[in-house]
Amino acid sequence: MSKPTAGIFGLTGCAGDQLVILNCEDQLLDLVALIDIRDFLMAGSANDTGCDLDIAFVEGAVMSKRDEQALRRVRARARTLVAIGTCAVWGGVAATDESAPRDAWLEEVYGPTGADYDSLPARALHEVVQVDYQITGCPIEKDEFVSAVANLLNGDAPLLPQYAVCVECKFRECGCLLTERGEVCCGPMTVAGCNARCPALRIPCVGCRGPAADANFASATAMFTEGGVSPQDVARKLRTFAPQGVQQ
Amino acid sequence: MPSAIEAPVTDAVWSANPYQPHAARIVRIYNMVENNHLFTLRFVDEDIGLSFRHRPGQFAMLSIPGTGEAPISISSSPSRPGVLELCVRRAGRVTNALYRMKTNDLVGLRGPYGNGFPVTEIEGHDLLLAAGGLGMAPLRSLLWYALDNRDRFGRVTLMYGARTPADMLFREELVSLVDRTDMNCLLTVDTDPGSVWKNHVGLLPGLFDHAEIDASRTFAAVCGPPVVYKFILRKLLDLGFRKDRILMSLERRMKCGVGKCGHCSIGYKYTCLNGPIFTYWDAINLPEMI
Amino acid sequence: MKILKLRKDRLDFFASVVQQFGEVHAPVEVDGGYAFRRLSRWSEARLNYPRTILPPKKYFLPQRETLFRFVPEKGYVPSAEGLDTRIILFGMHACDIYSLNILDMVFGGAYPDPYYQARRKHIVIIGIDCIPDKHCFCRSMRADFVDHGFDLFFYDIGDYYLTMVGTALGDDMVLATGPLFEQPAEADVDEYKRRSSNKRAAFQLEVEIRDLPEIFEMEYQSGIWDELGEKCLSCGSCSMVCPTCYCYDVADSADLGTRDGARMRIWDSCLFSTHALVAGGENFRHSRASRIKFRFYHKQRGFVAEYGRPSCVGCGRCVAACPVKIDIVEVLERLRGVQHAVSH
Amino acid sequence: MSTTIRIEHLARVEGHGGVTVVVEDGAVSDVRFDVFEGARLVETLVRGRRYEDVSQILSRICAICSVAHALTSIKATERAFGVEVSPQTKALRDLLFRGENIESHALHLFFLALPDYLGYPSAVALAKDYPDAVKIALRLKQLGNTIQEVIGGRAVHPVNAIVGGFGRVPAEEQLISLREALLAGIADCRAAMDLLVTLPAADYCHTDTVFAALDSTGGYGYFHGDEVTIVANGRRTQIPGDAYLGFTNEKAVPHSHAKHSSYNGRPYMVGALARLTAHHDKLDARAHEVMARLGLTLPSRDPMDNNKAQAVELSADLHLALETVDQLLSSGVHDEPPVAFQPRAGTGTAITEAPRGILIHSYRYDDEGKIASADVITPTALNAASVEDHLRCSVRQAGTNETAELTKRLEMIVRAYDPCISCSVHLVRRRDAE
Ligand SMILES: Cc1cc2nc3c(=O)[nH]c(=O)nc-3n(C[C@H](O)[C@H](O)[C@H](O)COP(=O)(O)OP(=O)(O)OC[C@H]3O[C@@H](n4cnc5c(N)ncnc54)[C@H](O)[C@@H]3O)c2cc1C
Ligand code: SF4
Ligand code: SF4
Ligand code: SF4
Repeated sequence: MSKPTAGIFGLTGCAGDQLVILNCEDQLLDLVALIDIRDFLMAGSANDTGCDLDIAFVEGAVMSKRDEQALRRVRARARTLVAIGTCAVWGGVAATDESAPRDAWLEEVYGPTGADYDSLPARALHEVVQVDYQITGCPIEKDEFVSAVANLLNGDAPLLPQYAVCVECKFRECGCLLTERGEVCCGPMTVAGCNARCPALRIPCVGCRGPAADANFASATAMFTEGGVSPQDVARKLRTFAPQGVQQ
Repeated sequence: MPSAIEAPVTDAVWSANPYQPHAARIVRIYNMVENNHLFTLRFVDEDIGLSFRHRPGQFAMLSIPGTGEAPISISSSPSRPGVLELCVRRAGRVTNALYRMKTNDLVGLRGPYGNGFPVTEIEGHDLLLAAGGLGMAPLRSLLWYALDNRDRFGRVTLMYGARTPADMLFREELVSLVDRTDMNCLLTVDTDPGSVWKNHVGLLPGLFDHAEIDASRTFAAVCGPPVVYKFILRKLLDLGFRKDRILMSLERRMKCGVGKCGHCSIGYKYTCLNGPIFTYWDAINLPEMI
Repeated sequence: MKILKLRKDRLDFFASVVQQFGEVHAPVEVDGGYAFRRLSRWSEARLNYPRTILPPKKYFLPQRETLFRFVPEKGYVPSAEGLDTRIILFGMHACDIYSLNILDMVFGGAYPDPYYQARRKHIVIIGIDCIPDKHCFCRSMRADFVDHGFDLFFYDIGDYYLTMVGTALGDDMVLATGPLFEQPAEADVDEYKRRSSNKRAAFQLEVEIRDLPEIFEMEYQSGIWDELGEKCLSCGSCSMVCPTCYCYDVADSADLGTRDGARMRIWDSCLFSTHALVAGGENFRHSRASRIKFRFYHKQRGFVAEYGRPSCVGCGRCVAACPVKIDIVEVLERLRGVQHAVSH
Repeated sequence: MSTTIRIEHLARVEGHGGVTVVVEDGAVSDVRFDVFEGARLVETLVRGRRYEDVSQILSRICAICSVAHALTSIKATERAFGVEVSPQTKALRDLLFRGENIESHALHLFFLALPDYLGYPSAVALAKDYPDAVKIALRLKQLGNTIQEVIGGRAVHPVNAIVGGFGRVPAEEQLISLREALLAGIADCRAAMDLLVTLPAADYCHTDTVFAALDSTGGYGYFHGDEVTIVANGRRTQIPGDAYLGFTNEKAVPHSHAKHSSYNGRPYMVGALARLTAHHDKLDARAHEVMARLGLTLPSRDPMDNNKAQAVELSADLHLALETVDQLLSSGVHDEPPVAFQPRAGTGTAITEAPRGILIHSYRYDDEGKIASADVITPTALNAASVEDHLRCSVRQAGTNETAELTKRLEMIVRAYDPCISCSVHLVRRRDAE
């Protein structure tokens, strides 16, 4: 059986998810032995930019016409398209404020030429093309990526948790930042998979992985406002990485 | 060491492990209906095959190595031992993986689990089997059990409805029963697009007009989608069936099959231990059952 | 039962002797809370803790556990990883021991769970007396006292621990200390009784559990459930910290590049919408209200029908852990239609 | 005759950029370093956000420099609030920065730049013929990541560093195993140097270059300190950080060159080579020995030397990180909470050295501790003018019209800068979608 072909692509983002792939130091050589990575601009210069792909991993949000075209091209080439990272899955930090006056901001940051930029409000991949699987995380977790690849190679859908960060926080028996310290921790609304990284360091979760399947934003907002945080600040906080999730 | 702890007891996970799947070989894959194939399996280890004795209505846990496990009813009758037949609908991870397998491939199987139909109680009575759509899968075992032990049952009636002839599970097999004189096999389809169907056309409850049923001496086994329950149950109650003689096979999420994982719990019953066959009286008592 | 006593200031010595029977694990402080951890020094142990974040069920039914390794040529090979480890849980409270006795029923029965059973046989339990705090209602749940399920149990009687010897192994531990343990005097027994009745009075919470199953049936349609459903975050904390919540998920994980892998079981919770979801999208407990109702119903009514008693031991963990302060005692009392009452 | 050399998509760099060079009669008539990143407007997005979220949001500007962004952000906030952190925190931050530098340099040197020198399209292709070298490189990269994980809680977008200190200080055992890893890393690095010294020369451009680097306090480092040293024609100038607008020319907007930074009208280079040029005297003899082995003489007139400078830093960082770990272990690590402080209105500017050069975060806070305005200036933006200058110079000096060869050289020069295009939040020249 010939090796499945794959491409790794980045739209507008921080390249963190591609970097995490390169950070799989222990598995990298196995990975390239198992899949034929034909198109990975960040890591190589001899890319086949037109071939069909069994799997395409796409990072970043769609933030320009150029991104949109690139994504459509990748979709047309790929049998399976996997969104990697919170930007690709939910829009990410750049999507946090959809009511932002973009034109004014562009001009403010880039000067008078800003207005001419090819710039669109951030969208997640699934808003533009059909996405087969989503691996969230800002950035994605190495383990989740590697096991998702293992599943995909077997022909199975990746198995990813849908429950909240609290579950893993309890697994690790960390002190609860909400009940014990009254902090604004987004753990109950945020999907697990990071092994409760932040609470384990006594740092409140900022929700970088996007919402858990059963997130109850209305109740969470009430909980935080009762704790003395202004509704506006709560809304901002909950929207930081995945504003779409809050709307749902 | 001054210790009263005995020697390693972890042997138990080797010898008496209820979660242990046993290798079984796919001996036949039969494409009955689109995305509803009949898989015939045989245990690799003959002893395990011999000791696997199920009752109609029981289920097994099917493992696809590396992918996962799912509960599947045993569609073959214990009266026809040697192989097990599973009628599997392609629904998700495990079943997709099964559909990728070929004859001679190995899967894992453990069981049988669940209460099954109370055959000894039913024996000596008439039997009515009513199935809609995919509900035929768990009833087929009971059907053949009754036919193979014909003398132990009174009147045997099967009512089975599918959307079209192409959607009918076990179609050839069941059509061949229509002419049998020792049972009443009533088959219907909602519509017959190809005009090839020689049996009834119309909704399932309509078949009651063609059946002779004496509620006082009959057990009914019902399985199908929620609408089937809705109409058939009403009909059966109208006919005067006792609530504890109406038997239903339920589906729940299941992870262990042996009453541990908690997923199939319905209030205070486990579908895997106390079910999957429940009576209508159970259903009235158990909230959220159907 | 064999009853002895141990001078409190000799507990350290006893602990040092006990080490030769296995790894000593006891509650230690973590970020203001407590957790059972392996001790590196006896001085880390905090025996007068209110409750640990996770109950000791994590030793018997680990958060994540490999049931089988899968290798294509060999099929599913059971994993015995860690099952033989001899662990001494030093300082378990009565309610937690009681919860294990409850789990014994679930993981025993017609299909005994060999993983749980192996650990149960290998893990030594040394119980210790406790003082109820504002979340404890184990007395109402009849779990403030255990008569079995431990190897040793220490009751505080002032300068001494009155020691119940529950098993032959417990007795071996006692004997291994030489003459450390003494015979209790009548005065010691009197002191035990006095403290026992003081403890009874120290409970700030009380719930009536008689006919609770019936009340659950009567209140099945109560508006309380919708109210709780709106509030619940579905975070699952209550299930994770509950000593008697045993729901688990099973999933196969695949190794990269082979069809090798592992079958894992992982704690699950009925508060998650995936709990009763079946293939094809049908969900028997789609609404949050139906899920939180199910948690209470299963514990206080369903379990009674299955196993003869509620599967709650009144440890108060779920109350302490719930970010939106959903309080089981309050819920039970509201179901009964009485106000939250504080006795004495 | 006019030729246009266009590199549509720069490969083996972070982010999306291209290069266009128009050559007319052997002279360069136009050079453009194009950036195609969508505009994320992160500086405006943090407006109104409370201080505790700012470093988390701004670290997302770039993954490879995420420690630099997060900690520079924290430094700016601490300046604004007047927070003074503990010596232990300072040491840990220093170490965290070094971890990022090790990872980033290992990635750049071996995975992005090295394939050019040896004529391979990627490190994966290279691994077939140089398996050991690639494994060593992977280990060095991993070591950098491990440091970031142990101190920062995550290799990309650290979470443990916060205003006032750390969420949880790493435990002694973690530092002890880090120590072992560093010792192994030092041996690995030595082996890697043996390969690097054999590489063919790649000098495609010689010209006077102006350099700018943070004058780090407490030795050769990347985080502490507030003054910038500029080296031009052998003259050194010190500029206080608060006056950063004076040398970044940030707000002057002559249309096409907006935000291309210059000092006294000349473009300047930031990054490893600039740091070494300005502050190699802070490094010990061992580092100078490495410099000598690699044939790096300062001041350099060749931008490709930035690769060598990274190699020198990589080696030095391993030793310096080990020193810091030893110092932490000997003083004993304390699980101290972050220092307490009161958010207040004010401004704070922080200058640090990201792996690819000077990074500036400057904030104004309102009295609720929320961002009123934020300004971020990244090394890639600072370098942009210098990159173009060097491209122009290399075409001039090339002595060839062979497009393929020229293209390769141009790519290598851009790559030598180790640009981080996601970082270039400010780069103005962007091309619209065709
Ligand atoms: C008693 C009984 C008898 C049955 N008989 C039959 C029968 O005869 N024929 C038939 O076709 N069907 C039968 N079913 C139904 C069958 O078991 C389901 O269709 C089954 O879910 C199919 O499994 P699947 O993996 O293909 O589907 P999926 O629902 O996709 O798989 C679900 C499984 O995938 C895993 N999974 C998916 N997503 C996640 C996630 N996010 N996190 C963790 N794990 C995840 C879980 O292990 C889960 O159990 C029966 C069910 C029961 C209870
Ligand atoms: S705890 Fe929250 S913020 Fe931290 S890594 Fe996990 S999801 Fe992201
Ligand atoms: S339900 Fe709550 S109080 Fe009862 S045993 Fe579980 S955690 Fe403890
Ligand atoms: S802890 Fe509270 S909020 Fe979380 S699932 Fe349980 S009841 Fe709901």
